[in-house]
Parts: sequence; structure tokens; C-alpha cells
Amino acid sequence: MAEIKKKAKTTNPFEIIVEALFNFFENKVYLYAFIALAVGFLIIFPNVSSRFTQEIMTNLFFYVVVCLGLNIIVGYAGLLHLGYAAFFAVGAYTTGILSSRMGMDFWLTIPFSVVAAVIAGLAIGFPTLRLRGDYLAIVTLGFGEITRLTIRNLDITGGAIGLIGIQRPVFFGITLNQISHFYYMFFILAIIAIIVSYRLENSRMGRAWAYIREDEDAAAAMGINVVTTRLYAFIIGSSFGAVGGSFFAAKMTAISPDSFMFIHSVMFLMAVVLGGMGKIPGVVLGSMLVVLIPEVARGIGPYRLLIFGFLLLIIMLYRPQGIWPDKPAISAKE
Amino acid sequence: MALLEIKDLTLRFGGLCAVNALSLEIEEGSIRSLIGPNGAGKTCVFNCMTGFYIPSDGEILFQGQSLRDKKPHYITYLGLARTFQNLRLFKGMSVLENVMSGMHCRTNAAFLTTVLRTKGQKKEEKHIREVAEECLDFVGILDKKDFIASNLPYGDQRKVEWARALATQPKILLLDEPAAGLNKDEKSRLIELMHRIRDERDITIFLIEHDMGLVMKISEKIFVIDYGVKIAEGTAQEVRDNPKVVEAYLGKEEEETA
Amino acid sequence: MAIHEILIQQLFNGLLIGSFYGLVAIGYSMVYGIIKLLNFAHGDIYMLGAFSGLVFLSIATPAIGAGWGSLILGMLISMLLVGLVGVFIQRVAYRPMLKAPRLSILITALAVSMILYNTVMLLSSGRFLPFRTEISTESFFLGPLRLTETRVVLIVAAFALMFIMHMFITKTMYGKAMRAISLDRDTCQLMGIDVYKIIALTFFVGSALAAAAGIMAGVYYGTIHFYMGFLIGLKAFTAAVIGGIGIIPGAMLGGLLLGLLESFGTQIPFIGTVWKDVFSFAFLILFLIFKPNGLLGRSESERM
Amino acid sequence: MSEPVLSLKDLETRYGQIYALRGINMDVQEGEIVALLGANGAGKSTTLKTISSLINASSGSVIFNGQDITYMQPHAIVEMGVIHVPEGRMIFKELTVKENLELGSFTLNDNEIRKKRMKRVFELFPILEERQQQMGGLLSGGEQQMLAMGRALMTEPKLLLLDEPSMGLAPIIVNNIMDIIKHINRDQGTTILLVEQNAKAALKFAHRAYVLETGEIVMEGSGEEMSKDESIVKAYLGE
Repeated sequence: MAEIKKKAKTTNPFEIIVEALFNFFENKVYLYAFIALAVGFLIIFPNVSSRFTQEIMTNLFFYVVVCLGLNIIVGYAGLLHLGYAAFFAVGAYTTGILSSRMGMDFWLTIPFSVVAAVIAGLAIGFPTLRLRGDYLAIVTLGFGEITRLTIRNLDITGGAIGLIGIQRPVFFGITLNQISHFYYMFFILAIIAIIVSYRLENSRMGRAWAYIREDEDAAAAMGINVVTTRLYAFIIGSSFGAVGGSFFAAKMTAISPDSFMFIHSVMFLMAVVLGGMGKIPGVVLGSMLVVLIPEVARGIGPYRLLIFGFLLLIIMLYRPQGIWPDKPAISAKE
Repeated sequence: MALLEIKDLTLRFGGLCAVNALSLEIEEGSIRSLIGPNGAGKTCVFNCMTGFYIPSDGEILFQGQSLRDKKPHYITYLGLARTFQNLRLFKGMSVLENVMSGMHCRTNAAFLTTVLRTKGQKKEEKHIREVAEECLDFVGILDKKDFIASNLPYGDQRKVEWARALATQPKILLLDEPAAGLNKDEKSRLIELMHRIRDERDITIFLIEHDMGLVMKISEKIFVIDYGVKIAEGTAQEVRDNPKVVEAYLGKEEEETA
Repeated sequence: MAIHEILIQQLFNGLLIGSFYGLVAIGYSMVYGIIKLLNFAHGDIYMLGAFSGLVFLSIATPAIGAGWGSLILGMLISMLLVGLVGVFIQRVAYRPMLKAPRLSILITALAVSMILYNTVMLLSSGRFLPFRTEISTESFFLGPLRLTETRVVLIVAAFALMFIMHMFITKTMYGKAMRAISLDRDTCQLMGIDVYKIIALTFFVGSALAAAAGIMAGVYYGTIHFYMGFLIGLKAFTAAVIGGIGIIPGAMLGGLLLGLLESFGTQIPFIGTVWKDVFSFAFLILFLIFKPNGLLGRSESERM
Repeated sequence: MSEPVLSLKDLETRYGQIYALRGINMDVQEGEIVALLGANGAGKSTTLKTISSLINASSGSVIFNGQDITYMQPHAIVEMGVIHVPEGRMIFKELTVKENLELGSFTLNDNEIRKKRMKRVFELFPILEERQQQMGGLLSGGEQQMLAMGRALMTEPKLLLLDEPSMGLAPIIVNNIMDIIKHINRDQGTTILLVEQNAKAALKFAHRAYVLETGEIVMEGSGEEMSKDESIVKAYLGE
């Protein structure tokens, strides 16, 4: 009994490659060497590439940040959030208004945008997180629409035209206005987001999210406050989105309601789900797919969403856990 | 004063009465059982005690404090831990992670300390792991801590549930049909384990069982309920000799007018 | 106009819009009741109904015109076709997911929605298409009420469909089986009910009703668009929740109520048409918070 | 002996990696009442669920009237005349008593026959006739059990699988239910496989019985023999 059983040999080429990779990176030295190489490459990347590719990479880093935030809500806590663009908008507009209308320094606006996201998160999450899970999907969807319609109809947000003249951040006396500046800014942000996600995942709070996801009642019986724990996920995830929004506003210097439509929420969600919910490398992979596919295959422009729709459907039907594979499990034979 | 006191507990669903004016007391350091046929309302009593159901009437006092309107997680924090009749493990997670869940209510690392990886947070993580491993060792499955819970055989899964409940560091342990589905061997080891929990860890035990043989061996005092009403209370011998109990378990002796 | 005239006019408008909501909400509610899925694609089914009606009309107009006769024929054919599309979607996308985690099937529904509206977007080049009919648009008065022939026929048709639906659900064995499945799927199997067949039937009926509503909306507004399902999907969900999701009479009631609420809400000076949708969603959120089980729903005290 | 109506051959059922049934062999003859006894978790309900295909067997077979029904769909098994009345009654609480009964005869297309059968059910359970417009959930426990059995009888089953019909019922009602089971067996000739924890009550009228322990059959015999067997009493009241 209880002997350790390795997974049966497979003939699926995908699985063979995955298994080989897992075995290879089992050795921590290889893993760290790989990470160091990747980071090194990304650091020198702006020196060897065109502005256009840097733009794409910046966009990718931006997706990684925002989607890791959404991943906390959807992947870790298992709550379907369909209005994430609204939290992204909360951050962008907080920075936009404070910067363009009141002339506040960019870095000072960030705490405000986090606070705004936390308040919005509490307002939506507190009453609804105790309801059935799938109601949250609709409430967040509705909230996303309310937010978009509100910023479209208010004066302070500049209505349908939006805000212009958002100030560029100044970093140690250098005004960040080159694409390479933003490349590095979002690169650092993405690394911070990865570290924070990783630490949360492997912590008391991260485990509590997993327990609730697996069995809500059993988690409650183990002394976990289901509502507040979920609320934490909701607020932390929303804050990621808001910070992403602030930096987005600073990079663009102009924002309008068109950047915060339902379809943007869907694209973020797609990145999280395609790669693999709840798995950091999965989210990075998903972000790459969502950002790079339309760039690599220029011709697919108008068909992009249709293709994504099919991709999403196929992934759900055949690999509901996403493209990124799970760690091989140890199991006992009876 | 009794550690736990149930007074006139009543639970109604629609028109049906699942528990009817049940009263009982559990003294600290004792092993008590609640027995009765299937559908007699035993699990409903547990669900009321642990906050999963809100009683229609009556009172549950734990160390003199009312548990009415308390949330399940808070009741666990107060010191009542439970197991489930149909195993409710976190199936996709490792055995160790399962047991670590029990420590949640005894620890408090939050967002900032976690993100900053403070010394205190690291120490706490280590502590959680140690307690969980100790609990696994206590029930005897420490060697399987890295297995995925759902891949263990049934008897071991039960043990994981026990270790998980122990990790919440309870004052009283509520066991819902712990012997269901176990064979004779496993049952006798179960009895030994219950004694060790009570004697070595000073935890009061309250169990629901259907298997009267097991109950009679282990508990000093037994409460018998049938269709939500307490029909007997006393030692194994007293209960066994009670005609009402015999009737509830074996059916009426005398022939009805057929 | 005197105030009571405005009120009566708005009452009629509210009931008309509300009956569209109600028809779409029925499908939403039935599917939720039976497989506990929030079918995000349901709004797009409504859109599909409108487009298939348009296609039929464009083919049929030269032959039989675009009067009531061809409209009704087009509606019946569209209901049948779109109903089958609903069944197909159910079979391909949802049935394999019935045992998967809830989150996965919700995302599947989202994917289906994307596929549907993007396909129609590509086919229609993303334009607003006119829904031309040959129905008289002349208005006449019934007391203080200003009506057109279109509006009268539409409201009669919508209520007739709801009535037929109600009879189907309460009187036929299939209707009873649908209600039974939403209560307890396993036990239904023990009654000899082919659960998958009933689920397919539910999708057929729900999709057909949504298609009917889509065509009626086309006639009413005069134009259709690939994205017209998004908003009504949300509204129909709101209606289903107001009535108590899973309860079919509740969906109709909720639809009518939401229609009335919007039509009177826009009369409140502060709100106006600009804030109409914000008003509806805010209402949905408040409703979910204070009465999550809906007007006709039971409280959910029994757990585990 | 003639060919049994139902026979289980080396039936195994698993939940994930856990075996609930470890090779069950049993036969039920036409016209018999067979009781299936055992402690909680022994696999009694699982046996019935495997027969009615609510759960799929992992190996072995279920033969009904000479036909292998192991992997048939549950509704197809119902159409063959095997009706399972599940544990806890499982009536439709938010449908009326009459609707509950009608659903029992879902497989029937003829309204006249449906009415006739309902009349017969009402003769057997007059209380159901009185309450036919009430919601099922408002019935008492005993009435719900009667409804569950009445619902099963709407199909005129050849084999009735009853899972703990006495569960949670007062003794006086238990006797009433047991009488009705006897009646159904005697007057309508329905074969019955009964899961019961009220061992003595069941053994009194069961022709034969099997005892299950952790997924295996450990004892088998005639009802009369077993009711006199001290070890059965022991198994239920402890040594």
C-alpha cells in the first residue's frame, strides 16, 4: 500500500515535453539560471529592439500586472469578476482627475487610486459576496457598465471625450516620456506584481482562498471567515487593477471611457483563463497570448475576438485548468 | 458547570420537526455519544451546534456563552471543532495543506506582513507547518503528508479530517459518524485514538454514531434520540436495557394486528 | 399632456418593453433553474432571433411582402431555427461541462456569447441594419392613449406567448418535468425522465422565446445591431432575479416590473434617459442585496 | 430455482479511489421481498444506486430479467420496470402531491391509464387523495414516504428498490409502512429489494436477507433464520 505512483507513461507529445521541462526545472539551479537569463534579456531588450516592439512588450507587462490582480479574484478566490475594467477605470480616472485638474504629482495620486478602488471594492463586494457565487458575476458586470456610463455622463470625468493633459511621472528628476522609460516602469511593476502574487499564494491567506474555493462549508468549519477572506481577495485584486490604471493614465496622458468597456474586462479574464487560473506562469502565458496573437497575426484583426471566443471554448472543454499544466501529483495506490 | 449545554433545542424545516426540545449536557473531559436511527436528527443537532443551521428555538451554551446566531468560523474559534459524515476534505490539496487549514483561526498574518515576508510571518508559517505535522503524527499518517488528499484510501482520509479538526486546537471535538464505512480493525484503532485525544490532549469528545457496539465501548454516557426527541440517557448498560431504545433500533417486538 | 395621460402612456410603454424583457427572462430563468447556469449567451440568442427574422424578411418580401402575415411566418421559422441553435449550443458547449466547476461553465457561456455576436458582427459589418416592414405607423387614440397598430399587435403577441408558456409549464408533462428537474435532477432520473432530453427542450423553448422577442424588438425599434443582446441580456437577468430566478412566472413578472420601472424612472427629472441604464443596474444591485431570492422566491434557510 | 429477476455479479463501485462495493453477488427471485441490512457506510444505498444507474459500477454486472443493465441510462432502467425509491424520500417539495404522482408515470403516454393508476394509489394511500392539491413539502414524514412509494407505484414496477422507508418515522407509522410494503408484494406480486436498518421489522416479512459490511456481503439467509440469529442482534446492539 501507499507506494508512490508516478503518472503512467504518456504518448501525448505535449505532455512528454511538459514532463521533461518539469523534471529539468526540478533542479533549482537550472530554474534560477533560467530566470536570471530571462530577466537579463528583458533588461537589455530596449537596446536591441524597435520602439514598436517595445510598445508591445510594455503592453504585455501592463497586462501581466492587471491580470495578476484579476487572478487573485478569479483564480485564487474563485469569484467570477466580469467588471474588472471598472476598477482599472477607477484607478485611471483617480489619477487622471487629480493630475490633470488639480496638478497633483503622479506618485501622490497612487495612494488615492488604491483607496478609491478599495472603497469601490467594499461597496460591491461587501453586500454581494455573501450571496450565491454566480450572482457576483452579474453584479460586477452591472457595476462595470454603471461605472462606464457614469464616467461618460459626468463633467468631472470629461464625459465621452475623456481627460487630457495628464502629467507624466517624474522619477529622480527625469520626466518619463520615452517608450523605453515606460518599458522599464511596467517591467518593474510586473515583477513586483509577480512577487506579491507569489507571496500571497504561498501564505495563510492564499491557502484560505484555496480552501474556500474547494469547499466553502468545510473552510468555515475550520474557522475561516468566508466573507471577509473573499472580501480581501476582492479588494487586493481591485487595487492591482487600480494601480495598473494609474500607470496606464500616466503613460497615455489622455483617457476616455472607450478604454474601459466590457470587452476589456473580457480580455483580462481571457488572459487569466487561457493560461491557467490561479497559476502565475499561467497568467503570464495567457497575457502573452492575448497581447501577442493579434500582433503576430496582423491579418486576423477583425476576427480577433471570434478566434478568442473559440479558443476560450476549446480550452474550457478540453483543458478547463488552462494551458499551463498542473504539477504532477503524488498519489497512493490502494 | 458543564462545558456544553443544550437547552430545549428545536429545529423545524417547513412543517417537519427535525429536532424537538432536546436538552443535554456535556461535562469537560468526558466522552459522550448521541445515537439514534438514521434520520433521527443527529446531524441536525451538530449543524445547530456549529452554526450551519439556525435553531428554531432553544439555546446552546458553550462555557456559558450562547452559540445562537454565531457564524461557523467563530464557533470553531471558540473551540468547537467538527468532522463531517461524508468526508469534506479539500480534495485537490495535499494532506499537509488540509491540516494546515485548522491553524487558520489560531494565526493572524495579513496582507502587509505576507507581502513583506516579515520575520513574524515566517515564524508563523513555520509554526503552522509544525503544528500540522504534529497533528498528522498524532493520528499516524505523517508519512503521507505530501499526498493529494483525494488519492488516499478511505480510512486515511478520515484520519486527515481528524488531524485537521485537532489542528484547530479545540476544547471539544464533534465527530459525525466516525466509524461509518470502517472495518472491525479500523474501528478498534479508532476507539484507541479517541481515548488518546481525550487523555493526552484534554479534549472533550461528543460523537454521533449509528454503530451501537462502538458507542457502548467508548462513552461513559449515551443520549438516544429518535425522530428528534430524546428517548433515553444513561450508561451503556442502562441504555441497552431501555425498552424504548430496543424498540427504536430493532423495531417493535410484539406483532401488530396484521 | 395632463399628468394622468403621461402616466397611462408610460404604463403602456413600460408593459410593452417589460414584455420583451419578460420573454427573454423566461429563458434565462428556466436555464438557471434547470442546470444552474447563468447563460450569458442568452442575450445574443435574442439578437440572433432579430437577425434571422431580418434575413427571412429580406428573402420573403419580394414574394409575400412584409406585412403581418410574413412577419408571423418569419417569427415562427426564426423561433424554430434559433431554438435549434440553442439546443446545439447546449449540446456542444454546456452539456460536457455539467459536472465541471461552476466557474468553468460560466466562462464557457461567455465564450459562446463572444462567438455569437462576433460572428454576426462580421456578417453585418458591425452596422445598424434597418428592420423594414410594411406595417402602418399611423397612430390613433384610445382615450388618452396614443397607439399604433404595431404596438397593439406586439403587446398582444408578447402576452399571448407568455400565456402559452405558462400553460405549457403548468399543464403538460414536459412542463412538469422541467420544474421537477430544477428541484432535484437525480430523483427525476428515477422517475424515468430523460434528463438530457428535458434540458435540451428547455434550451429550445427558452431560445425560441428570446428569438420571438428579438424580432418583436426589431419591429418596434426599426433597426437591429449585433450588440443589441448585451444590454437586454443584463436586463433580462435583472428581471429574472426580481421575480426569483428559476421561477418562470417570476421571470414574466420581473420583466414587466422592470419595464414599468424604467419607463416611469425616465420621467423622474433627475434620472432622464441618459441615466436609465445606470438606474436599472443600480436597482439590480440593490435588489440582490435586499431581496436576493426575488419576489416569488423562497428564502434559503436550509443548507448543507 | 428459476432464473432470478435481478442478479448482481461481482459488482464493484468506487467513489474516486475509494471502494464502496467490493464485489457483491446476490440474487432476487420473482415475487420475493429481499432485505439488505448493514451498518451505515456499509454500502447498502450504493448498491441500490448502482442498480438504478445513479452511480456507475466500476466492474461487474447487474442483470435484470436476463438483460445486462449495468451501464444503461437511469431512465431506460425505469422503463424496464425497476423503480428506486431513494433514501430520504426525495419527493418534489415544491410540486403538488398530484403532480408528484403524475411525474411518477412520466414514461406513460396514456392519460386514461395514468388516471386509473392514480386511483389505485389513492386506494392504497387515502391520505394522498385528501391532500392531492397540497405542496409535497407540507406533508408529514410518514405521508412523504407514502407519496414516494405511491409515486413509484404509478409505473407498476416489476422490481421495487426501497431505501430505508422507515427512516425518521415514528414506530406506529413504521408499522403502517411495513404493512403496505407487504401488501404491495402480496397483492400486486411486486418483487421488492429493501434496504432497512430496522432489522427486526424487515426480517419479519422479508423472505431472504443479505448483510453487508464495508462493501462486502458477510451473511445471507432466510428472513426467519436470520431473525432468530443472535449475531444479527449483536451486530445491531453491540456485543
